[in-house]
Amino acid sequence: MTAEALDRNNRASERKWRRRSLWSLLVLIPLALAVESYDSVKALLGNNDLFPRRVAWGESARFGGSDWKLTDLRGAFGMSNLPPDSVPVLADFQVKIGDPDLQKLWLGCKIVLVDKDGRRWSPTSIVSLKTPDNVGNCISAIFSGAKSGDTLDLRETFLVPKEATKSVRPSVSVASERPRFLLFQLEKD
Amino acid sequence: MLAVAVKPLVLTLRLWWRFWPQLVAMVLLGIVFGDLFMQVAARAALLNHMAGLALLTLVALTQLIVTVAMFQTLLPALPAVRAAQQAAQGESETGPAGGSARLARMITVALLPFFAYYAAWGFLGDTVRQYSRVALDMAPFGEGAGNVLDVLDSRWLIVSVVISWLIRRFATAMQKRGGSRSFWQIVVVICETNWIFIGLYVISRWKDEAIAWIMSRNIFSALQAAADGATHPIAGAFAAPMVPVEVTSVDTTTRLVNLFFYMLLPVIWLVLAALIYGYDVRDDKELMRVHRRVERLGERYRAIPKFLRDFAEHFISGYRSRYLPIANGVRITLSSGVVLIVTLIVGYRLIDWLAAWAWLGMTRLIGPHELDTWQVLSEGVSLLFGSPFQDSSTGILVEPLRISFLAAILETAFALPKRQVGESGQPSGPTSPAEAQHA
Amino acid sequence: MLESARSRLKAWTVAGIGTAAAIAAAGVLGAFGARHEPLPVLAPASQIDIGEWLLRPLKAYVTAEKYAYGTLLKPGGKALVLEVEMTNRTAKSTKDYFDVLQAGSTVVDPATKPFIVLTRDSTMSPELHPGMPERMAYIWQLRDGAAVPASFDLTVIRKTYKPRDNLYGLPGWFNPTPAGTLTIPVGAGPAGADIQP
Amino acid sequence: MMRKSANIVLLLLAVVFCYGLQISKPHYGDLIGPIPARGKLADTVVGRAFEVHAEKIEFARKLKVDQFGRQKVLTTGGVWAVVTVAFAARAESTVVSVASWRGPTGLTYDQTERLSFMNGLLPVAVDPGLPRKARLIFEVRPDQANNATLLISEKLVAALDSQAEISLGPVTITADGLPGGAVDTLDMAEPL
Repeated sequence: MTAEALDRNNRASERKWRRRSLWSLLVLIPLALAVESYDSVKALLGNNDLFPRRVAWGESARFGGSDWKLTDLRGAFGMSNLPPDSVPVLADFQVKIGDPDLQKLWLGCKIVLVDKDGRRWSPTSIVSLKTPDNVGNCISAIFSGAKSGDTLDLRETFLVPKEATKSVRPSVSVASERPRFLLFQLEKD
Repeated sequence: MLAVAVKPLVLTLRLWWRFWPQLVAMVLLGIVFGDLFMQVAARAALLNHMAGLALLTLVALTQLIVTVAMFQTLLPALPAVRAAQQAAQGESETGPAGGSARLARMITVALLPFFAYYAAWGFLGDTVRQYSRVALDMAPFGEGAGNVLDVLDSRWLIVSVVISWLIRRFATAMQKRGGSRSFWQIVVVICETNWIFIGLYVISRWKDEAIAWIMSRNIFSALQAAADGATHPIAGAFAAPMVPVEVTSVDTTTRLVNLFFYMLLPVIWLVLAALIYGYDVRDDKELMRVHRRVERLGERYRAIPKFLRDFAEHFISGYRSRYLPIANGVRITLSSGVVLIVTLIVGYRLIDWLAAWAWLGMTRLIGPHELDTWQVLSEGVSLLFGSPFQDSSTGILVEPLRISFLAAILETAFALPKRQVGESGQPSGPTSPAEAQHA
Repeated sequence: MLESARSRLKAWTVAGIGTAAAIAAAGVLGAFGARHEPLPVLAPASQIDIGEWLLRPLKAYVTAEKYAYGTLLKPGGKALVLEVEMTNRTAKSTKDYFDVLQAGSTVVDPATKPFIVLTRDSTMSPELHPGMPERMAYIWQLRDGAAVPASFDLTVIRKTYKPRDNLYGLPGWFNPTPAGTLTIPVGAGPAGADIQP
Repeated sequence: MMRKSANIVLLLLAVVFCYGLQISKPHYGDLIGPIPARGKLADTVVGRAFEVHAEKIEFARKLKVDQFGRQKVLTTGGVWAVVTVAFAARAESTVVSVASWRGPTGLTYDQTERLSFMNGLLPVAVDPGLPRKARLIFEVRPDQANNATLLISEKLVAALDSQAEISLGPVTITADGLPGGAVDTLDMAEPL
């Protein structure tokens, strides 16, 4: 084999490898990204409420091993000592316990109000309205020791600007179901 | 003078343009396999710290194979380096081996010495840091279980070394018997890297202790006090503006030492590149030629009874193969002139600096997000510019450039006319790249 | 063949001896490293520079009151109070002072942590701010039935600043090591005068 | 000879240049640090999760506070700096919990922990559409009052999240070493 032929050979094989590498990038770049970000994507999906599941008014939905139903959503007008143009909003739920392992299934339980623009309100600590003794909230329910078949009444209180009261809808999420969450619809929807 | 500085830069870009798909693909392969092995090692460490450390060898090995392979890919475009390589090997091994087979051979041949050298310079520390972080993340509550490196202080390490020695023994026996040779060759390489990895890491820890002991002997304190006195005059009264102690507590000596190593690292990498190109790794002919006196020393050395030489070899060979390339590397670089060394140091550090700023720039471009979101985004940025921890960073935009730059510097050093004059003892050196390829 | 075996045996023997010597040398080095140098004895009436903090011991006394600087003490017990002027020398507010002073084990159970209080308004362990000296009280519960000592020993611990730690590369103060010891006289009570330099 | 000295000059230049690169290279802490949203006093600074608007700064030697129904006067080794701010959440309810005062030379003073019993201090929960006022209270050295920057973030580790950076502008220092306009006692019982 002459030196020239050898050189030509090398050139050809280099071009071949260059072409192969270029094609392989199409696979390797997504693969590397997937391998590297697997844990982070898992954490992102496990910590955030991304995909809503709409629940029509009056219906109940299986979520975190129990059946959730929105019973009431109303404003508590006429309170003093509040920031101007704000309204306390009460959300009442009735939950029929299915799987009683709430400490695992309801971990990270979060009830928020979502309006038409996607703004989210967490429960407030500014307003404290008196609630009946048998009504708890999401976190206290976890430690209530409720058994399968029990029905729990839950209430959360929010503080919402007046302009948003028309469009807010309650949503429920727990760590065991994320990134999916429940979005309850009202009677008028 | 300026041409010497510009030539490697132009060559870097040319190399990069010619080979970027291959280089990027290799970096990506390294990332994928390195990450998988790292996960395996960290998970194993949760069960047994020793097993984790042994599996960590695979991570280090992956990084090294990728580096070696990248350098080897560039070889066809480095005529002066190839000429030197072939001159060193003699005419015996110029067979027209196919691309992949040649690559495989080069890797196994170049890997061990390169690995030893890489480890000896403490680059494995980066791998160990990554490993500690991954294991710490995985450990349930960060207590005790997180400190996966406690095994380094344990005597069980010897067991690990013995086991890998036994496996290696078995593998060489199998290899001789003729069963699938390349497979056993890989087993041997893994066992040997395991030794080097564990052995050198332990030694480096001992060495650190020894150095800390020496440094604590007040040898430097007089010098340091003088230097500090010059830079920070005695603090004034309380009313004077306060200079935080973070600024004043890092003394001048430390700063100088840090700067020295900061500037030395590119040179080390150049030597590593030279090592990979097989430039007289275990051959001290070149070095012996440096000086008549050294040569006489070499002759006298050969006159020593064999068993004594065996013994000396036993202890020294490790150091010789470690320091000989340094000596040679320093010789190559020094003889190639200050301009080229400065180009190397500044260029290497500039790539590194630009990568860090590019990372920062990307964060500003993408803007603020919740931590969970940024966690995902940062993986993408890291893929481009390397890990934000800046240890053995392997971004697909940075690493190919770095390797091309080192290869270009080496090529320029070998192609310098000065060097060819220096070797006039041999049949005159290659005069044109084309000839060099055909030699 | 035999010749080579013999020379190999010799080489191994010598290598073995060499290894033993190396290990011995490393052991000696290690022993030197671990050798306890006597800690410097610091003067109580001085500014003590431990990197993060500048300390100036002011006074020490034993109290049997129910409260010392707003902290409730164990009923019936006594507490050793050490008042110190502390200056944060770093660039950031910090409360990294919990392990800075360690009282000798003759008077205080080393397992008990002191309460650390800002004397100005009895705030329990607040952050101290850069370049602003504050008077702090370290309050140790004395051992049950312990006599009031005439003086007590104190070990001062310092840390070293690292611009980048080994794991993540973040700045911080690491490696607590004893910087020195000092003996502080125990005064009559809270009204006693400060130690004068 | 010429060549040698030229080489030495080149090497020295390289050393200086490398030192510059070494100290100006951003490291992990900088890369994952907070992303600043800058503004001035009285601007509305818009971050990712919240908006903040610094209304005024007051300096005082002492603070008069109400602790569990009892009047208390708090002194300090430096000077009290009280910044009145208004927060508003953007898309989601959030809690703003960290504020610090960065002096002109980079010394950073966290919000004081001596008034934790008082209302209207951080952490403050804010809801979308419902702006809320708060006080940020610092103890600073008087020489750190001039041209200071206020740093406000939701969490202590604001990794790659926005951090409001409000430059507070020049403050004259009077002959007695206090910031101009400093009062002797500031009453915290006054409504926001």
